[in-house]
Amino acid sequence: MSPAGSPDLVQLLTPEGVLVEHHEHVLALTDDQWRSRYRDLVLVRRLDTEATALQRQGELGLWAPCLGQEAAQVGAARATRPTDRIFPTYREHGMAHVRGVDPLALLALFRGTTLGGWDPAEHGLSLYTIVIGDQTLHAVGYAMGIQRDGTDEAVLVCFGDGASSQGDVAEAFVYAAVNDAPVVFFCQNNQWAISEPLQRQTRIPLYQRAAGYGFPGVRVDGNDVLAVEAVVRWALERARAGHGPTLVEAFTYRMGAHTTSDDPTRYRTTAQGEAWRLKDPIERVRAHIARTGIADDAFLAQVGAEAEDLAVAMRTGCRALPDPQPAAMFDHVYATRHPQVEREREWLTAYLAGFERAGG
Amino acid sequence: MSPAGSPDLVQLLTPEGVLVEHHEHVLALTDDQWRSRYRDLVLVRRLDTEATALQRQGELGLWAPCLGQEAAQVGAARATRPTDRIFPTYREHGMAHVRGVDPLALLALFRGTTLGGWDPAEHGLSLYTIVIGDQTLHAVGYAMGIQRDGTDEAVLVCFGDGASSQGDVAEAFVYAAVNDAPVVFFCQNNQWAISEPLQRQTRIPLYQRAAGYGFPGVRVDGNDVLAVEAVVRWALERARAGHGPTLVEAFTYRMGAHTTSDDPTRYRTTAQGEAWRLKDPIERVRAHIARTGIADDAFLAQVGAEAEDLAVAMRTGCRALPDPQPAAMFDHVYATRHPQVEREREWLTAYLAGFERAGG
Amino acid sequence: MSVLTMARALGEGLSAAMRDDPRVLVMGEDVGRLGGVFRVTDGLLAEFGEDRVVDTPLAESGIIGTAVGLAMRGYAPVAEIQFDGFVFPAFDQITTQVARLHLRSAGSLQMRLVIRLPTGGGIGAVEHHSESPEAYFAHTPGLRIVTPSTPGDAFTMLRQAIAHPDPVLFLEPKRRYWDRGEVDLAAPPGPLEDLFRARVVRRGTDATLLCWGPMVRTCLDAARADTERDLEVVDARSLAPLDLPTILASVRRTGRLVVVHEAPVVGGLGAEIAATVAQECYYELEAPVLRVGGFAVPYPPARLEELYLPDLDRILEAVDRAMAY
Amino acid sequence: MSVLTMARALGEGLSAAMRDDPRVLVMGEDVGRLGGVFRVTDGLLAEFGEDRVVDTPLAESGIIGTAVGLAMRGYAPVAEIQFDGFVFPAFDQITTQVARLHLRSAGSLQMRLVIRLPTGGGIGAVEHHSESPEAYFAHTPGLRIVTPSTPGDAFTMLRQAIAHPDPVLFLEPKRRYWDRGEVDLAAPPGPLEDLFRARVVRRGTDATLLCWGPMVRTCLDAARADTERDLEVVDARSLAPLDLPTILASVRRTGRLVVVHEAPVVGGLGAEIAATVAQECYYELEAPVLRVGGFAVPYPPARLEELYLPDLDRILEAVDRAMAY
Ligand SMILES: Cc1ncc(C[n+]2csc(CCOP(=O)(O)OP(=O)(O)O)c2C)c(N)n1
Ligand SMILES: Cc1ncc(C[n+]2csc(CCOP(=O)(O)OP(=O)(O)O)c2C)c(N)n1
Ligand SMILES: [Mg+2]
Ligand SMILES: [Mg+2]
Repeated sequence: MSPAGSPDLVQLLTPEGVLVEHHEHVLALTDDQWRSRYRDLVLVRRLDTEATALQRQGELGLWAPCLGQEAAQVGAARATRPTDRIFPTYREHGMAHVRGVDPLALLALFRGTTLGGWDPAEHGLSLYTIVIGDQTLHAVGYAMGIQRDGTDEAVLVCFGDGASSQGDVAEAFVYAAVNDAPVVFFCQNNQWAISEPLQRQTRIPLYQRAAGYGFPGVRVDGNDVLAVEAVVRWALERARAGHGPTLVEAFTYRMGAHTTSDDPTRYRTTAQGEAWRLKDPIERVRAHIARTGIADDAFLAQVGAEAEDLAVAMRTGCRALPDPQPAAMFDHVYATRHPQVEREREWLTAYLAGFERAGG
Repeated sequence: MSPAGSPDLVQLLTPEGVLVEHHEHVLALTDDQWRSRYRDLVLVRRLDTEATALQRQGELGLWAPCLGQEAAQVGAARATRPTDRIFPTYREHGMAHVRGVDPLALLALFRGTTLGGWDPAEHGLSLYTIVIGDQTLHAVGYAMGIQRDGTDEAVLVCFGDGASSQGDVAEAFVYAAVNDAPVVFFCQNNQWAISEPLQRQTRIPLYQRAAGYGFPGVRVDGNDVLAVEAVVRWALERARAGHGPTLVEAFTYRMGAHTTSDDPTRYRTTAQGEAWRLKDPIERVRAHIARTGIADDAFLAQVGAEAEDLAVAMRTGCRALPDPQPAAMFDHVYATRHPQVEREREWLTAYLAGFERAGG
Repeated sequence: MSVLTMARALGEGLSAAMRDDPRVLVMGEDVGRLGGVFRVTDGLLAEFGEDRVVDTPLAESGIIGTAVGLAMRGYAPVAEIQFDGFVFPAFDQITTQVARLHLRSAGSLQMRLVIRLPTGGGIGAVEHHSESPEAYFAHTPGLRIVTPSTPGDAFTMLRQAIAHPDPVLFLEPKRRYWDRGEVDLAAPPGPLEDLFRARVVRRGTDATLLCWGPMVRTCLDAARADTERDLEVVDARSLAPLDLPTILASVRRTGRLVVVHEAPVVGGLGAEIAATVAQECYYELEAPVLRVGGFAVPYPPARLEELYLPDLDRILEAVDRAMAY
Repeated sequence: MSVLTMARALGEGLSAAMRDDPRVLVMGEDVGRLGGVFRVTDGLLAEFGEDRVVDTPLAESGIIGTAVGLAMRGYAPVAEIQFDGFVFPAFDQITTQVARLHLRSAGSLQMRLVIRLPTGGGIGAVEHHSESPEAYFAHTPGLRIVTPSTPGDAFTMLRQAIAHPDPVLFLEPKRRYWDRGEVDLAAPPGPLEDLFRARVVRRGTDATLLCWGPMVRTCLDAARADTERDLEVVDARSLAPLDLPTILASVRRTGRLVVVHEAPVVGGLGAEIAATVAQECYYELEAPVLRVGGFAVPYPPARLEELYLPDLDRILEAVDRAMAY
């Protein structure tokens, strides 16, 4: 697989924080935008490490860290318009942040107090989808709806390198291609599907998969927030212009464990992680904005403080998350009355009341 | 879609029966082989038209004609070694012929007296598979078995243009590619999936799908038995040599209805069929072997007579096909004793005996 | 009143629903140009155009998965799976997504989606074209499942299913597609709750035959053929939820129940009905609930299907047994 | 005798089977290098190498579909699906191919294939990691389904399942993976018919609790906790086929049956058992067969799972009801 820096990889900001030109993809951010991206990245990382810590403390059942993938997620989400719909996997905390989802909603999901957590329409962000690949078809269907509505919205759908092997993802490619659906397939190739390296899923770079379906595929440095934003923006514009789907492969690395249940020392070397640490998505932005004077120490400190506040709010909020009411499991299974659900709800309510009477 | 004659199509024998050269694919047949291919094609067509007639006469529940696809099927099957395993769809009567399956076994399947009809190991031909795409994964798994056995066998698996959209087929590509499995994916693109034209399944020529998975794809004139045999032979040798899968797209046309239940006048013009009739797979071979003196009139007449004998045998044999015994539905559901099956078998036997007693 | 085949009644139901509501789309393999392999969607493409009548790629998970996305966007897709035996590639999308997105989103995502599935045997077909997979779906919370037995019900129930905010699996008894019956094309769809009501289609006193879809006609024939017993026939119509009040009331009247379906008896929906009735009517039942259905083997080759499927004799044999208690 | 966790006992069962028979392969996501997310396959890659311990691409239909091809070639693949909720993408391959190829080929194709599936809840997981889909498969003729409840059974039953010529769905009660128990690693697998025998794990006289997998321990605990009634507990072990002789004999002894499983009661395997027992023990039953199981809603978020899953109280409440007849 081609390493970062190779010719088929779009990079606009080097790991050292130096802007470089690309013959095709260009994006100039304003100073405000640079500061905003930096802030996004720092907050997302803090959110993620705090959630990992909360899991360690027993407050969450599980957490799927996005450590190392912040630039891919922030860049792609910032490339969208608020009216564009994003379909995440289960690891796009960076996108949830950009789309204004309360971190507590993410915590609630991984704590096990909800199966969802937010209103997709309110945030333009679908719910996390755990069955690998399923959301890619939803995204294409949603995009087909956009076509019928005749608006200029577009769809961004996330999946992983492992997910690229799922039949549903291939079917999503087919449906998107033949319908010219306004959708961007955003693959975060973080090199691993739990313990399986990319080589278990493909012989060739993943972005080339798109060629088999007749639409463009681009590999972008997934640790380069600028390049990701540039390429995804371009792909979204193609979609809006009626040219149909694009595959964007964000070449990145899962710096953490697959989830907090995972032990990566069983299957990968620390050397690989060390190499990737040098390509950290936040460091290069910090270097760039510090060196160019876009940000001063006060700004950096202020973002740091904001991140700490976020962490505190998460800690407090998480511990205070209420368990759902017992009967809540019967809510919303159907949109309308359902006798079986009512019978069981009544039974459980009466049954639990029996204990209270017995106990009280 | 590129028409026959375009540069990305491998053709070795023109519709006019003229041999042409290809820069990459070469195959010289002996005179015996030419006569054998001609005989195959004629017998397969006769088999197919006779089965269609038998369905019209009410002897079969259904028939899926291979009319127009004889060269694709005969060429591909003749490219295999007897030890190679072929995985068909439900339309590869030409391959069944080459592999020595009794036509009555095919009739039995479509008459509804069996769910299978032959022993896959005996003929090196898997059973017909009706759920679109499923067999592609079986083929890859079988090829993985060959790898483990360390033999030089290879696998040929058939699917259609419509099937190319199925998730299972994409997964088969993935599994074959990452395992370098010795398998040739043989897609008969007959331009239609029942009523849906190729454009409902793909934006680009189907052979290009392979590029997305990192293995070669070749489009061959599916009505040219020589070119098909040449390309499939080459692909099988690649497989044997450890280079893994190849996709061969046989560009052809379903001259008949999808099945005898179908009415193609509802969805396609006769003009398209007329154009393809000029590319008939048998005519060009007849022209070639007649003009070059490989075959004389006596040979052609003898093959014609053999075809008529086959038709007669099919007619007689079909009508004589016995209905299965009632209790046969319980046979082979499991390889070993199963109490539920035994209970129901006993019940049905006793129940039916009751009628006999009552009636007799 | 018009006299229509069930296939035509379904087609009329679809076009009525599409006329009533521009969000309704029809999608599936061969539903457009061809009008469906059973011609149910015949004429829809001409009337509503390609945006609303979609010939999809040949991929069932894709049909259902994109239908989910369209539903998320506020459309009301009616997705056809061509035959019962081809619903399984879409099983994941149906069970983990269609059935759960309303719940997962705490009601913020609408999953107004109908899956039309021709089911059942008796048409002399090859493998995978004669199956009755209702029990799989009835064990999948979040879905509703209905099935008509007459052209009139087909027309009305399909419109109600399309109008319903929950995902509905709509099973079409394919061997009854050519049955004719009266259809009131001018009637409004009526209250949606009616979709989930069973119907006593024949009154009787000695035993109840509970059935649905293709078996309703068979059970009615059996009841009429039985000159010794007075059999009640109940058309379940809704398989999830079951209309227990109607079913239990019938059993309480007759004291005996025979459930008839085409799917294998073992693990079939008849088991759920028998288990529930045995509990609810413990004191009223005069015989155990008996089940008549397919054997616990894969659907046999066509030449054996008449023996596999419940028929008059098999049904009445079970009634004999029930009466013998 | 060694004392092992169930997870380890399963691992030992796998390596014993692989040592016994070079045709046995293990395949699935993360089964190699990682040793499986539950470490069941830990050590196998080192011992048997990459040809026999295959880390597959992330595609379940592909896992089962290629396993079918390997079985056709004479191998005996043991395919792992990582979690219950991810078996559905493979549903088509399992129901239309695995379950039928022996039949379709009139016995000429061997379908010696085991599908290992960790099932059930109680581990505080996110969605799709706590399901009990056994009823879907029990309604699919051609499959055999077994599930152990102890490390000892896990070791033996897995070896028997692998040795068996039919395809076997092997359900592993994941919340019991860490339970310890005695395992005789030196014992031969024993007769394959034993795989399909239920076992009376506690004798009792007042009522029978029938359960399997994760619920066996729960039922035993309930029986022990019940100081008023003398409860018999039967571990079904085989869900397809059911060991009816053992089950019916128990019910005939006690006169009362409560079936306990984690899957939703509606349409669950308990329905089949209740329907059959109600018919077979019509004169012996002193109360209707009662069922305790999950509610007819998708598995709830982890913080509600204790309420969703049957526990001692829910089981004994059902016993109360059964005794009240
Ligand atoms: C259909 C399905 N199979 C298996 C799993 C279990 N699983 C969860 S994440 C994962 C690996 C995913 O890898 P990738 O797509 O690369 O995404 P990443 O986790 O690296 O972000 C697996 C196998 C699942 N969630 N869904
Ligand atoms: C999974 C599945 N879906 C639908 C069908 C119904 N069906 C049978 S053949 C067919 C079209 C197949 O087209 P193609 O793959 O091009 O093969 P061809 O029939 O043209 O040889 C369809 C939709 C099926 N058999 N299996
Ligand atoms: Mg990954
Ligand atoms: Mg075709």
